[in-house]
Amino acid sequence: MAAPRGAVLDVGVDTSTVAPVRRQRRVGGLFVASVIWIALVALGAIFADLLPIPSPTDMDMLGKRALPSAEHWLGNDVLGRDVFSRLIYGGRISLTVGLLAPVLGVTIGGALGLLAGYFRGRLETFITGGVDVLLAFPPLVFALAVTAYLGQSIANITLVIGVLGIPAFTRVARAVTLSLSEREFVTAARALGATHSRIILRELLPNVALPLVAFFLLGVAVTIVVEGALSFLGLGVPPPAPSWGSMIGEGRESLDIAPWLAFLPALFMFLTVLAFNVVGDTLRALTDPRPGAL
Amino acid sequence: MNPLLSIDDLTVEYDVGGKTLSAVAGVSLTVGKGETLGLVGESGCGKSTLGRAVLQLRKPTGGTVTFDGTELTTLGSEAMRLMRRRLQLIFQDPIASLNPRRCIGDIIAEPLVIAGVADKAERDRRVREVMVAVGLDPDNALGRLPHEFSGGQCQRICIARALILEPELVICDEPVSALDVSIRAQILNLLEEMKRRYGLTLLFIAHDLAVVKAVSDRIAVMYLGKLAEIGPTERLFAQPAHPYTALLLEAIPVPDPTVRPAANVAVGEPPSPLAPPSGCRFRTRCPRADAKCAAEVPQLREIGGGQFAACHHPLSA
Amino acid sequence: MNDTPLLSIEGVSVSLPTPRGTLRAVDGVDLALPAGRTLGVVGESGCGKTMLSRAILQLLPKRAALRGRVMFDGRDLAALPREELRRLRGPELAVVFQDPMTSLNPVLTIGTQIVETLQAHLGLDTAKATQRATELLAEVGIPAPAQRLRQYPHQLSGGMRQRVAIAIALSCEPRLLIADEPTTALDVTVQAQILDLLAREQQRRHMAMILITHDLGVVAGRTDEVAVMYAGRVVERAPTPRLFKHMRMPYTEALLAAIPKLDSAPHTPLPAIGGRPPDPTRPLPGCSFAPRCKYADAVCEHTKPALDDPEGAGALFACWHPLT
Amino acid sequence: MARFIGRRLLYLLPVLLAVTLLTFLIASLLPGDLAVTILGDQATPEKVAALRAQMGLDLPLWQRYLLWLWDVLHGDLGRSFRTGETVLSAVGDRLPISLELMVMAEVTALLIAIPLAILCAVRSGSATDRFLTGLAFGKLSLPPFMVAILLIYLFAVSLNLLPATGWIPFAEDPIANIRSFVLPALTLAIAEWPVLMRVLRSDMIATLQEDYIAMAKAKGLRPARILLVHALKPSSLTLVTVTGINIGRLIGGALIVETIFALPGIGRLLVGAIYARDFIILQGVVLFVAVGFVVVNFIVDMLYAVLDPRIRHGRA
Repeated sequence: MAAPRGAVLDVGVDTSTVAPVRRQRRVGGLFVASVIWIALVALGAIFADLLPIPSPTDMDMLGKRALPSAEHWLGNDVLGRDVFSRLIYGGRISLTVGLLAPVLGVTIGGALGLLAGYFRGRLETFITGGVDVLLAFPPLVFALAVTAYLGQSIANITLVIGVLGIPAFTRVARAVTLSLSEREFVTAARALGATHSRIILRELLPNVALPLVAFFLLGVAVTIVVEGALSFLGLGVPPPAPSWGSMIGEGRESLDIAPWLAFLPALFMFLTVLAFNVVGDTLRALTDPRPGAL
Repeated sequence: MNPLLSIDDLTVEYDVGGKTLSAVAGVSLTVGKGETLGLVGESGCGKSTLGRAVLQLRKPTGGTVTFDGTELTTLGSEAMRLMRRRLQLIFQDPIASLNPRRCIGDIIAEPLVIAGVADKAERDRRVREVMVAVGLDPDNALGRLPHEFSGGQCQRICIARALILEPELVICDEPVSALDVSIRAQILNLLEEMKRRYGLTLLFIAHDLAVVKAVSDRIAVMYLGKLAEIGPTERLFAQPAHPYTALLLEAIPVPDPTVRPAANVAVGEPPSPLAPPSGCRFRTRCPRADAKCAAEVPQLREIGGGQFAACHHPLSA
Repeated sequence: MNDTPLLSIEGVSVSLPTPRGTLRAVDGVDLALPAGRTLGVVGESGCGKTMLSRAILQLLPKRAALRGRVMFDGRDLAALPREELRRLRGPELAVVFQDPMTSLNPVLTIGTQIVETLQAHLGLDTAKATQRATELLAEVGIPAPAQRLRQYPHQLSGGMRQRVAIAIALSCEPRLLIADEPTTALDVTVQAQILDLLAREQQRRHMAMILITHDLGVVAGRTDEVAVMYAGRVVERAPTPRLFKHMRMPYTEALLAAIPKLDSAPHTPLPAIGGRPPDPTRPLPGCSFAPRCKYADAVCEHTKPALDDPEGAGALFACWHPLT
Repeated sequence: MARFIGRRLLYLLPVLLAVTLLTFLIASLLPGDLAVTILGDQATPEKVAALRAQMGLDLPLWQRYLLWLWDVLHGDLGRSFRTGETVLSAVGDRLPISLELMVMAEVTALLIAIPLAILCAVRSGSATDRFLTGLAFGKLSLPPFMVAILLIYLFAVSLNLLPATGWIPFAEDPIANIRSFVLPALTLAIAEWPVLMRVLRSDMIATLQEDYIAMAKAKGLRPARILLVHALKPSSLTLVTVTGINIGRLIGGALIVETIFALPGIGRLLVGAIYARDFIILQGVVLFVAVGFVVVNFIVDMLYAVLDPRIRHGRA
């Protein structure tokens, strides 16, 4: 080969950056509507006691299945209790259980998954084994059985559904950690002499956290449904506390004469679950671990 | 030359579905202070595993790794952690070796934080210094995330991170394989420049003989976990002693149409490392193989001029 | 052989919508390939060579927009009805992809994957097709072909897999074979074998072949003509010996110079090309190589040079300041 | 393949053992004295103590577990202290009903999901795809008990086409038997298809972008063959797994649906046992369902290996 006459000699500097890729955040109207709905339900649940609505447990024996009026905005139920008020207070139970149970799942499950995925070996076998055992119980069967023994209360239901959520969060956290651990930045951190805790907290956690948060929101939706199913069967929150599930269950009895008594709480529950699903799914799509994101 | 790193009879084994895979099967070599040793071989020959075993990122199953008089395989985990600032690693995939959620300034400063440099201003100063050295503009790049950079730039960032503690030995594991030809030359030149500037010793792992030749003082050729040949670069290229080295050299496509590609240079493919051939591991593909090659494992012996080959029937010059 | 080329690509452009704007992957490419000849297409990643091959095969992603004509044996492939195109694929046009691990279906046996091709086009019964498949595997140098038919791709080595992919491509005796980086995923010793096999079969069957690669070394000894691509355009095209002997485009020269040479001494600084290819979503008004070219001036920055053959010697280049 | 089955079996045993332990622990550790429950609050302490001794409740926990496990391994899951019926015969009577319901539901769900998923994947991004994925997504937020209410309202209350509750044995009146299953099975199928469709659709879209699909097109294969042989088979791997995992959801759904539609299946047995605080039946049913679920998932794993030769040959 002749001398590289025309070639440009090494400039050795490469300072420009690619124009930053701002991924379009396609958060459409549905996302905004979902956030607004969740906010409304949450505000109602928090300030239910301050709202100018009748008590959810006061029975108006003369106004059974009353139609909407100025006093009872959405009418009364079979026992003459104010439906609107019960819906607001029902949101309190759905959100309490719906938010607290996945918190239990995400902290314990997330931590277990992270540790299993990072340390591998015996610890991983042990954790995944435990998860498999817990997964061997169909969730609703497990929840029913345990609440039957423990006794029905919000705390127990939250605890049971929370424990049931652990395997799912463990799996997600472990899967994400495993795929991250294969990427070289984790090896790089080890080669730099970073301690295990530093690698877990600084390198892995920020990458695992976002998918987990997205999954958490989907977990909220699932929890609300499970709580609803338990209450629907009359095995959830004990009466007379209003829960959407038990309202649907009670409404079922008069489906032929007053179908709205079942459909109104069903609609509330559907919208809330849908809203959490929409928000969670949007977040999941945004945080999809696309390496490099180019 | 005074060896900075010496590897003696190093063995690394994995467990693959109940079988034992010897990724590195008894390799001995030394790297002198200030030297660049090129380590070449095809995929699966164990060259990357060797690099990681030197850094104790994968625990060797046998043999020793001595760095500047300290035996690393028996070092406690805390002592090894402290030793790591003197030994650095650069990876093949520069984008994957940067945490996608941390900014460049943080990533390059990380070794300083781990090493306990508490003074933020001091860290900033050194980060800027090393960034300029590798050809990055600190003002532009510090606060950005890795995905905003190209592969070549990410490799510069990785080099900056590896150099900020001014290590003595840097292991480069296929540092240019993922890069395009035009970018590859920039990075190779940069590594040469950094070696001069920081007085580095390099273990340069690659599959491309031409790339290795451009930067190495000596070259070691690996085949199926064993060292086939090691010697000074010029000598090894001029007169390869091991038939495998000769095969590798012949197989490289030359960008010159007047050179007819040698027809049928290579036969077959490397056998599975799970079931390596007896005796010389290359014998199943070697034109010179005979009964002795199947029976006896050839030992590394000097051919002359610092060139060693593990072959019963070395090619003569 | 008559004068009309087997394949002629006329003004082909491919654009893809991306979050950052329209990406012009291929930008007005003209190429012609007579029957039985080999063309090398060389370029770095992102230069559009793979998109060009997909455009020829009509295998572009759904969102991609193709402009221009891809004339194969007098028919425009882009305008052909689906069923007619399907009949052409296999007996007329065939392809070998980069990574045989991903281009062979992991859940189907090798036998199924060859036999189905034979049956789709040649109407052979199962026994005859199996017989033919065994012969094909033997032809591409696979030992014990009858047993291999029952195996799955993951049970074969990388080189063997690529041989299977080549056997599939050759099964219906195509007139044009497109090999898209056929050896990039393979080791260097296996690469030589696969390139030899492709060259041998190309000559034996008198196929036309397009060999796409990023490695100038791969095309040097094995093609009749070479086209060099940069930023979606062909920037230089010439008969292979002439291109390597007398290249006109500074990019081609710089690319060749940047390859580490076996015959230069260790620690020789490489003549690297500074900077990097332009962002394909932000096309430059002038020559795409201008920002990295030492000969570039104001003209290069403002006006795109056309791919021309000013000397009429069959050596085309797109440059305002060609090397002499 | 034999090795693969062997390895999975080796894993199955400890899981099954852990399942029995957990079932036992739930029933034993949780508050409430079984003897008191059986005898009622008014029982004298002596009578309670006697029953405890008779039931072995005064033994240490591990002994009780081993005794119980021994019985279980011999097919004795205990008997209801209310009706005297053994758990095994109670389960045996109700199992066919639950199985019929779940099979009908799952088959219907797959019949809806698979064609829709293929359609969406082939036309990904089109209006059809967006509508169907949107529908499936919305449906995910509608749990079975709401679907049941809607269906009852529509088909039983408003249109009066199908029975809302009740069950007639197949032997008595086959048509009435099927009719009594239509709404419950439909409820479950409606709950299941979106999950299955979403999984298959996204896998199928990913598969359609694989090189081997481009290769299949380049080979000039017919579109139907590409879709059904080259794309569907590798895409159905996750679908099979999800179908297996979802049997847990399906069992939960069946439990609710059986209660709503008054089908005398396993789910209703379980819920009835809870209402009646019949803890022996409860424990037996939970164990039975959990073990059944583990075994079904084991079979699904095997099916996975049949579909994916890479797993079969032990290289994941």
